[in-house]
Parts: sequence; C-alpha cells; structure tokens
Amino acid sequence: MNRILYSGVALATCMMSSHALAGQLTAWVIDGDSEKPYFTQLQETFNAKYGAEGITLNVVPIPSYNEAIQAATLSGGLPDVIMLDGPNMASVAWAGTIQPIGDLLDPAILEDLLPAIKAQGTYGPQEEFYFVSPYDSGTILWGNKAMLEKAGVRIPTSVDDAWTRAEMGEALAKLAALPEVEWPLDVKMNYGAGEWMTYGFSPFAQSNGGDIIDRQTWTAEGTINSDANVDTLTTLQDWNKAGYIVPASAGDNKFYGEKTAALSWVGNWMWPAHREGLGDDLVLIPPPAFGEAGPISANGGWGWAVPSSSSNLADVKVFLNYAMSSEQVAAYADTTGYVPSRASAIPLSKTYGEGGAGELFAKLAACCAVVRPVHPAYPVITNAWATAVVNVLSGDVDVKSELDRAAKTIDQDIADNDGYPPFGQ
Amino acid sequence: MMRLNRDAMLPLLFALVLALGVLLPLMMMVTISLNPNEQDIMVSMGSLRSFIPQVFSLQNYIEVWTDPVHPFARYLANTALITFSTLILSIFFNSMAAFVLAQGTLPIRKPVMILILATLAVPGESLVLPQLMMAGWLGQVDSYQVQIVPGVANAMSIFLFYQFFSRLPKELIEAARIDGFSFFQIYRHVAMPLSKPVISAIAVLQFLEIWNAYLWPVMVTRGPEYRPLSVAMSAYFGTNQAAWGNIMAFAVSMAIPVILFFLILQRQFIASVMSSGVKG
Amino acid sequence: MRIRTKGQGQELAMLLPALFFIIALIVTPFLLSVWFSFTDQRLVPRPIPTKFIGTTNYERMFVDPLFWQAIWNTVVFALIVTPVQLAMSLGAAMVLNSAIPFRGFFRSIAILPLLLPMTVIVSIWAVLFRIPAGPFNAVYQWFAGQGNYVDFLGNPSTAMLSVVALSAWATFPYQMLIYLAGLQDIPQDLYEAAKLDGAKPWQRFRYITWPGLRNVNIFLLIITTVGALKLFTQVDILTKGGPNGATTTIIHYLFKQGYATQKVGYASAVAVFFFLAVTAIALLQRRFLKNEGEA
Amino acid sequence: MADVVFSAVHKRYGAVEIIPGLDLTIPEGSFTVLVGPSGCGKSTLLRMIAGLEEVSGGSIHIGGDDVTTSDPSQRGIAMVFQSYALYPHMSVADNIGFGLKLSGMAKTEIAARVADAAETLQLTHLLDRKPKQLSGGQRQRVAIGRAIVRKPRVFLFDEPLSNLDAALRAQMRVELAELHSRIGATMVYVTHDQVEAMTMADRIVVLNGGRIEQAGAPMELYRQPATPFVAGFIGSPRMNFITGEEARKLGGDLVGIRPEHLRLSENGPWIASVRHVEHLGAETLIYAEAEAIGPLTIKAEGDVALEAGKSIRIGFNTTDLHRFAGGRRVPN
Repeated sequence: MNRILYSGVALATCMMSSHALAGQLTAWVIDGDSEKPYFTQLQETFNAKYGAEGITLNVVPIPSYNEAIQAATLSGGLPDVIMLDGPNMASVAWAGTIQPIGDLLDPAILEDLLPAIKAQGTYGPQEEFYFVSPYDSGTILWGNKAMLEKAGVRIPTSVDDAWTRAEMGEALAKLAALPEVEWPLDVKMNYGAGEWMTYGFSPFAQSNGGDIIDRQTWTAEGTINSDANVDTLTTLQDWNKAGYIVPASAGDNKFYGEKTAALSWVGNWMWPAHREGLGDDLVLIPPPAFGEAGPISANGGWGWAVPSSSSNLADVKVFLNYAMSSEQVAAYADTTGYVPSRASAIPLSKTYGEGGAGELFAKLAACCAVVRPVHPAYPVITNAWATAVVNVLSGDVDVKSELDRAAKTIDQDIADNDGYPPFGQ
Repeated sequence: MMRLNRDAMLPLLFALVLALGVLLPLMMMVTISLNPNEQDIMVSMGSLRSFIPQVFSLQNYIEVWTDPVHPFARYLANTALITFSTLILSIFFNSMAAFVLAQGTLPIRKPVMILILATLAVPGESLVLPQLMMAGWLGQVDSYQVQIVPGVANAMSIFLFYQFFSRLPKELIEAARIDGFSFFQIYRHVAMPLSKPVISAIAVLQFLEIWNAYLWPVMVTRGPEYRPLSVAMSAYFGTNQAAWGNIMAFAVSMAIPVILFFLILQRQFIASVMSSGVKG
Repeated sequence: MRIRTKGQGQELAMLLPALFFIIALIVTPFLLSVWFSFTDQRLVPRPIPTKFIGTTNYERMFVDPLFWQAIWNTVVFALIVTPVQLAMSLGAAMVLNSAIPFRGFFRSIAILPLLLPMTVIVSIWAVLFRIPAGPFNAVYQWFAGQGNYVDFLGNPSTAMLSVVALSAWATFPYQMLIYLAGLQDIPQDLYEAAKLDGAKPWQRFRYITWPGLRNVNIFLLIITTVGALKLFTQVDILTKGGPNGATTTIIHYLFKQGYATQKVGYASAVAVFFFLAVTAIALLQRRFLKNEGEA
Repeated sequence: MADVVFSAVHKRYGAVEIIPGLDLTIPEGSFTVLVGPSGCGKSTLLRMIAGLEEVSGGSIHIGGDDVTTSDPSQRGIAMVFQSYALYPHMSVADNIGFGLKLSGMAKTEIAARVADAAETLQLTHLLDRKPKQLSGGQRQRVAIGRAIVRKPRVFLFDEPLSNLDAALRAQMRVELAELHSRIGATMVYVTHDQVEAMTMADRIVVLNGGRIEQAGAPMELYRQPATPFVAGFIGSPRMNFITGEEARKLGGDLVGIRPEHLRLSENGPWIASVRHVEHLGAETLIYAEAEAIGPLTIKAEGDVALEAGKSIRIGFNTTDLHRFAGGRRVPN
C-alpha cells in the first residue's frame, strides 16, 4: 500500500515541470537499485530541515541517465542540480553546460575532501572546481575463500603483499583446475564496452607503468599504445584464451550467484550482492601488482554538478553543502558500499572506519588510486580504450593494432577540436 | 473430432512445429515472469522448468507496475497517447493528401508524387541525427510532440492511400460531383467510408511501428515524463544486475495491449498486412 | 484551366499539411545531413566554431577499417537473413494455407512475434542464448555432452548467425502474411488442372506456386533486403556491435559515431553513403528482376 | 426550355483533337441517343454536358443558360453511369437522397421525393438495403432513382444497360422508354449498340471520329443513311456493300443493300454459292459468295432449306439500293 502511495507521489512529481520555482530545487540522480534508498533519505531529511525555510528538494531518479542528460542539454531543459559521472565532467564543463561550484561549497568541506576526489572535480588550466562527489570508489579482487583455500592459493591481506602478475596467473591456473570452477575470474565483461572497461582495466595498465593518455602533452600516441600497455593487455588476453575469464554472455552472477567463479574484479557497488551471496566465504584481496608501480585501484564516481542554466544559486548552495555534509557523505557510503569522500566522514562510516570490513578500500583510496584523465576529450578516450579492451578480451586480435587504432582515434579527435582550448595551448 | 485425411497430416505436423517454435520462447517469457525467485530463475534457465510455470506469483508484475522510479502507468499512458495521436493525425493528413494526389486536378500533383516516391527511398534511420538537432534548435526535445510529429510525416502511408484512392471507380467520384459534393466532401463522404480496409492496414502497421519504437524515443526523452514503454523496458538492461523476473513481467505487460489490439482487429489485420504491398 | 479555382484551393489546403510534414521532417533533415557531412558538426554545442571541412569525413570514413567491417557485416546479415527469412515465411505460409484443422488458430499464433516489441524479443532471446546453460545450450549439450557449450553471442563466428536467427523469428510473420495473400491469389483451378495432368506436389510448387508468386517474391525480396540493411535495434541491445565488431552494422556504426561520440558531421557522411547504397541496391534489384521477368 | 445546344465545341487532350468543332442541338423533351463505335467521342460529348469533362473551345447551353464552365451539380442534369456508381456504404434510400441532402433540402421533402421515386421504380421494399445486396437490375433502378429525385432538366445515360444480361436489357429498354414518356424530360443516352438506339430513341446522332455523321429519326437513318458509315452502322445484320465495277454499273462508287432486301430468286441477276446457313426459325441468314461481287448476306423469311455449297441466284429491287459517291449519299 505504501509502495503504491509512494509511486503515486513520484508520478505526480514527475509530471511537474522540472523548471525551478524559487525555493524549489530539482535534482536529477542516477537510477540505481543500490542508491535508491539513499536518495529517498536525502529528499526526506533535506525537506524536513529546510522546508520551514521555504526550500524544498525534489530528487528525480532518471533511467538511461546519459541519454537523458544529452537530450536535456539539447533542449535546454536541465534542472538545478544534476549528477555526472566524474570523468565526464571535463567534457561537460568545456561545452559550457555546467558552472564552477568552488564558491558555493563551504571551504571547510573543500579542505576535507580526499585528494583524489578533489582532483577529479578540478578542471582545466585555471584549476576551477566544477564537480563534487560524495563518495569515492575502488576496485578490488573479491575472492571465494573456500575455493582459494581448496586450490592452495595464498590470500594477500594488504597492499604490500599483493599478488604479482605471475602469482595471479598461477592462482588462476590452480583455481581453473577445481571441478566446481567454470571460469575462475569474473571481470564483468557483461558490462559491455562502456566506462567499466576504463575504470576497471586502466589500473592494470597504470600498475605496469602505462596510461591511457599522456597527461602533460595530452596526446595518446606513444602512451595508450605503449609497449607496457601491449604487455598488460596481452596477459589479459592470454588469460582469456586459457579460459580463465567469464565471457560476456555468461551473465553477472557467476561469482556471487552460481559460484562457479572464484575471483571477481569489480568495484564497491557489488558489495551488497557479494556479501549476500558468499557470506563468510567472501574475502577482499588487494589489486594485483601488474608491474613496477604496484597495486593500483580505480577511483572516482558520480557526483553533483550545477548546470550553467541554473540561476537559483542561493538555494543550490544550501543543497550542495547539505549533500556534502559529513553525515550525508557517510550515509551515502553506508547505503551503497562506497568509500566516503570526506576524510572526516570515514570514521563515521561503519564499514570504512578503523577495523571495518572495508578498511582495505579506504586504504587503497588513500594510497593507490589514480584519477581518470580530467580532459574534455575523455568520452572519446574512454570509448577508444574500452573498444580496444573488449576486442582484446573477446578474441584473438592483435593487441598492438587495437591500441594503435585507439591512439589514432583519440589524437584525431583532439586535433579536430583544436586541442580543446584552453588545453593544449 | 474432425477426420484427418492423409494429405493434411504433414502440413499439420509442420504447423505444430511452427506453433511450438513461436510459443516456446513466449512460454518461457510468461514462466519467468511468474517466478518471484531470481535465484530459482537463474538455476532453472535451460531446463524444462523455464518453459512450464511452476509457481504463479504476480509479485514481479506488482513490482513492475508499482515501481516508483519506473512508473509503468505513466509509461503506458505516454505510449498510448503518442501512438494514438500519431495514428489519428497520420491517417487524417496523409489520406487527405493522397486523395488530392490520386483524384485531384492540381498541376503540382506530379512533382509532389515524385517527391513522395523519392522520400520512400530515404532510410528513416539515416535521418534521426539531423532530426534530433532540429528538435534541439526548436526547443522541442523531451515532449510528446517530438515523438508524434515525425510519425505523421509518412511517405509510405501517403503512398498506400494513394494506391487505394487511385483505384476507386472513377464513376463513383463523378456521380458524387453531379450530386453536388465538393472535393473535400467526396473525400470525407465517399472515399474515406470506402477506405476502411486500407485505413486499418495502415493503422495496424503504424501502430506496431510506433508502439515498439525504440531509437527515436531513447534520443529525445530524458525521463518518465514523456518516455514510452519500449525505452523504459530497455532501462532494465542498464542496471548491472538484470532482474529477469521483472524484465519478463514488464515484457508481458507491454505485449498484452498489443495482443488485445490485435485480437480485436485480427481479421482486418491479417487482411490488411496481406494487402499492404503486393497488389500495388 | 479557368474552372474550379475554388476546388483547387480546397485541394491545396488538403495537400499542404502532409506535404509540409514531408518537407520539414524528411526532406530538410536529409539536406541537412548532406550539408553536415562536409562539416565537423557536433551534436551538442561546443565552444569552438563548426567548420566546413570538405570531403574529410568521407576520406576518413573510407579508410576506417571499422566502417568496412560494418558494411561487410551488414551485407553478410542481409545476404543470410533474406533467403532464410523468405524461405521460413513461404514455408509457414504454405502450411497455413493448406487445409489443416484449426487453421485460424495456427495463423494467430504464427503472427505473435510480429506483435512483440523488439526490446521484448531481445530479452527473451538473451535468455535463450545464455551460457553455459541456456535453453539452446541445453539442447546442444544433449548432443555434445555435458560441459560443452557454444557462446552464441560471445563468439565472433556465431554472433551474427545468432542475430540472424533472432531477426528471422522476430519478423517472419510479416512476410508470411504477404505470401499467404500471394498464395490465395493463385487460381485454384490451376492446381486442379495440374493434378489432372498428374503433377506431383513438388512439381505443382515448381510450376504453379513459384511462378505465381513472382510479384510477391520481387516485392518481398526488396523490402526484406532493405529492412535487413537497417539492422540496429537487436544488435544495439543484444551485442552492442560486439564481439570484436562482429555484429557492428552500418546503422550501429552511424549511431556510435553520431550519438555516442557526437560526431554528427562524420555520421552524416555515413548516412549519405548509406542512403546512396540502399537506393542503388533497391534500383539494381528492381532492374535485375524486371529484366529477368522479360526474358 | 431544356434543349442542349453545342456551339463549335472542341475537345483536345494535349495535341490530340478528340472533337474538332461540333454543333448540335438536342431538342427539349427528346430521347436522343448518341451512338457510334468506341472512341468516337460520344461519351466525351455526354460528359461535357454533365460538366465532368472540360471544353477546350466553344460553348454548351442547357435551356438557354450557358453552362460551359458551370459545376456539374449546377447544370440541372442527372447522370446514370454504366457501373451505376452507387455509394457502396450507403443504403438505397441514402443513395437516392444524398444529393438532395447536400443541396440543403428539408428532410421531409427529401423523404417524400425518395418515396416517390422508389414507388415509380418499384424499389420501396429495398430502401434499407445496401447496394451489395441488390441484383444488377435493382442497382440500375436505384441509379435511375438517384437521377429522378433531382428533377433534372436533362437526364444523361452512359451505356446504362451494358452490364445487364440480354433479357433484363430488353426489359429495361421498355421501362426507360416508358419513363421518358411519363416525365417527358430531355434524355441523352449514349450507347454503342445500334439496337438500343433504334428501339428507344426518337432521335439518333451517329458519331464517328468526333464528327456527326448523321442526326435524325431512327427510321430516317435506316431508310436514308447519309454516309456509308451510317449505312453500315444502322441495321442488323450489317448492310452488304458492293464496290468497283459492279458498283459503278449500279450507279455509285459504293452501293449498299440491306440483307433483308435481297431475295432468292430463280431469275435474279447475281449468281452465288452458299457458304453457310443460319436457321433462326422465323428467318434464315444465308452467307454466300457472289461471282464478281464478293460476300453477301441474305435474310430470308421463314425456314429455307439450303445447304452449303449449293448455287443460288439472288434478286433485289433497285429502289432498295443505297448509292454513295464521294462518301455521301446519291439521291435515288
């Protein structure tokens, strides 16, 4: 009954125009199962606190979020506040779709942000702050303890004793030999050639001394198709050929559902599913050291941005500072399984505080996270890299030529846009 | 029971194979949609159990219908509104133009007809990007009209009406002129009442096309306000963990109005699809 | 002519709305995409001006191996799906045109796939194709033994065939209905005459049914081919063009370029090329079939 | 006055001249039949009266009014089509009354007129049916009813009987003739069938290639055809024509004699051999090949016993000869 009532309210709010009345804020948020309870809470507590002052918040989850933002950008129908995926911020800021928010945020909050989160939100040579995420994320190897033990594989517990690439290869071979294991490693090929391929696979490259673009000269040639990257992807391709990697069409649940995979390389968002699926068998393993740079974890995530068309800045300021308050940041983390983005919120979090189950994540975020390139060409960069990774991992293609093509695509795009001024000038 | 002769046995066998080929996947859709247990769905996929319902739970349906983020009723209303508006406008405007082209006296009929035939060759898919930009320039993105109007511009529909109207007996039109009908009245009182078969043909084909439209609505809508069902459905694939029970319940819910529409119009539907191209 | 100027005003009023829609929504965008194809137009406005860049888009297009792969895939798809689907439809039509009991019921069932949205069909088939234990693989394991499976969608050599199977299943009822109409147009007494002449069923098909369906075949060949060249929805939802570009089609390529990476200028070049190709194929088919008919 | 007057009427389709300047008066109250082979322009002429076909030059007057550019519905005419052209989706009553409704006539008046016409045509019991449910003859009557209720000054018929079988056709001929004598309106009737023309018309206009060959009363055309074309067109079986030397002997370039005016005669001047004989009961048609003359058809009274191959002699009265020179009749 409550549910029906709630859907009626949601329907009614959806039907209302998203254009702001004074004192009425609309925020578009991603439509994910794990985030849903947090946003419900955000709207309720915000309205309880500020409703009396005449500011009300309307949080609207939007399915097919990226397409929706694109359509809204074209039609000029963006709300007061939107969510963006961190690495796309530069592209949107360059296009002039969003405005800087450094002046809106409380300086104390800015001060308190994790360094990688701050880097993620800082755009351009002028180093202006455009985007703030309430959480940080990371990738990790999730293991099935029973299987690992049965196969006689050493289980690393900290960044310092992480597997090397060779060690991980041996572990996979041993695990593959177990009768109950179909494919030992799930790297979420089922996510398709999207952002995951950059988020999840560029850390391997960076660990081996590579990257997806040169962050000084902003050219891809010589970096994305470097020997180090060829080496990294060739290893992954070999693992796939050896039958170690769960194929795309096998579905999402080989690790936590059917339990025919022993390891899963994926981010925090799978925590609830993994915890529920494996219970005490679940073990968190630091990312493997693919090369000299040691273990690297992905980072960043979705966060808040303010469209240029947004004029109700006084109220937006109230909202941003509320959404980024320590309590809210901690609540976001606890609901979704992500790492809080404020240093002061980490102790507040049940999971990530000292001795919490997610302590490893918090440590990774502090020591080993590399921000994805903050550059307007990022959508093209990630698309080119993702296509290459998916191709390499779904067949017997030549790694070098895939990466050469990616380099060409990226450099051509940057040239087509005159180097994305003021970058490259 | 009917007595079967030997000649009918083989075709009947084939017909049964055909029916099974069509029905088995659909039975699987229904079976999965009735199973509230995702784990069980996963395990049973591939076995006989995924084709014959073991449990009859409406839980997936209730979840789909009452999901506050994906307001099913709203999507359904959007889809219905878009579909029927497009149909009505398209049939009205296109039949009217086709009647002028087929029976009128305007000297520009010939160049217009050539234009229509030429646009038939333009694949609609190659036009969506400029159409999207035009919608952006006009500030029409994310609205009902942006999903309705492009469906009204339908050269195929004009062409089918044209074929029908040019085969109307000439004497009937002339009798009407002697009776004192104006050109529009001939269209309205003589041509249209006679066009029921071709109207239902075009209506059904366009109904399916719009009801199931995917590409254009994905591009021009941003949220539940104006989104149709087909796009809402694909959003279920976007989340990392596909909830098969819900997807299938959504699929069944979306298919049922179409199947009902078809059952009501079954005779015209078959007749109309059959006449939609061949005889031209 | 001097008479009926009033009537012609009325005619104009009846013609103009539809003509306006055609010009505004088909002709204008088409001309726009021809123009865009010579510029570096982007989808979303950007802070640097759009430039006229001559034939650069076309030059890049013709040297992009992915473009050629997309064309190759599209052609392969059309070449396979057209005969498969037409054979399926004709077979089904002949079965449903013969004197079987419950014919109306069988016809209704056969039409069902046409009524389902492609998104629904794709979700059903995604389950059918699952590995290692989806329904198709369950059948495969029956023959090939436990533990063996085919990664229908993940293997470049089977992915396109899987899309073919799905597509043929999804839309064959349309062709089937048109075949049914064609079959019913063949005079029954021809069959009776042939039976009196002692023609076997195969001969009756070869010498009466097949020639009798000539026009239907031409029509269906053209629309099925042209429809196949537009393959997009299935691929976009099911395989995203993968694996390894094995199911990237022209339209999918166009969308990735124009929508996902926003290069509208480049995508317009692809669109113009696609338009020319489709027109050429339709014209060639028509001419070829016409000549054959006259010979 | 409701006569129909064509003055110098031309009709062109592009460069092709269908009717090259034609003058014709159709007298008020007449039953005028336009007859001729297909393509002779008779339908075009009728449709020009109706206003369905535009005039390329000249003028048309109906009852003294210039209607050359009037709308069909403004001309005071009614037309019955070959295919009847009934509105398939309307009942018989609506078919008959729809034109009146469009002209804004009061409902009661329409009902009265429809009832009246139905009475006249014995359609009263069919008023609620749809055209599909009627026989050919009934549809024909509905089409006529639709014409009658308009109370037109001129009725136009475009081959209205050609879709009926022979018996019904004969019956409808009689009914139409009766209808004419009852209402007395001007009727213009197009047919290619000279029998219909002869039986129904009080005036026949024979057209050929867009020109009037001859206009006049039926028997006038039969007795004194003005041109060889009319001579050959009117009368059944067709008139025998003699050319060349034999014709000159008889007094013309071309000489015709009707089969009914030839007789078997012991001392007839022409010798012929019989090729085929048709016994029709009341009469016998003999197809023969005459020496120096060519094929001749002879219509003899009663049943004549003859068989193919027999030699016969043929006689005639010279008063029955039709002599033509330079394409025109030579007076006897």
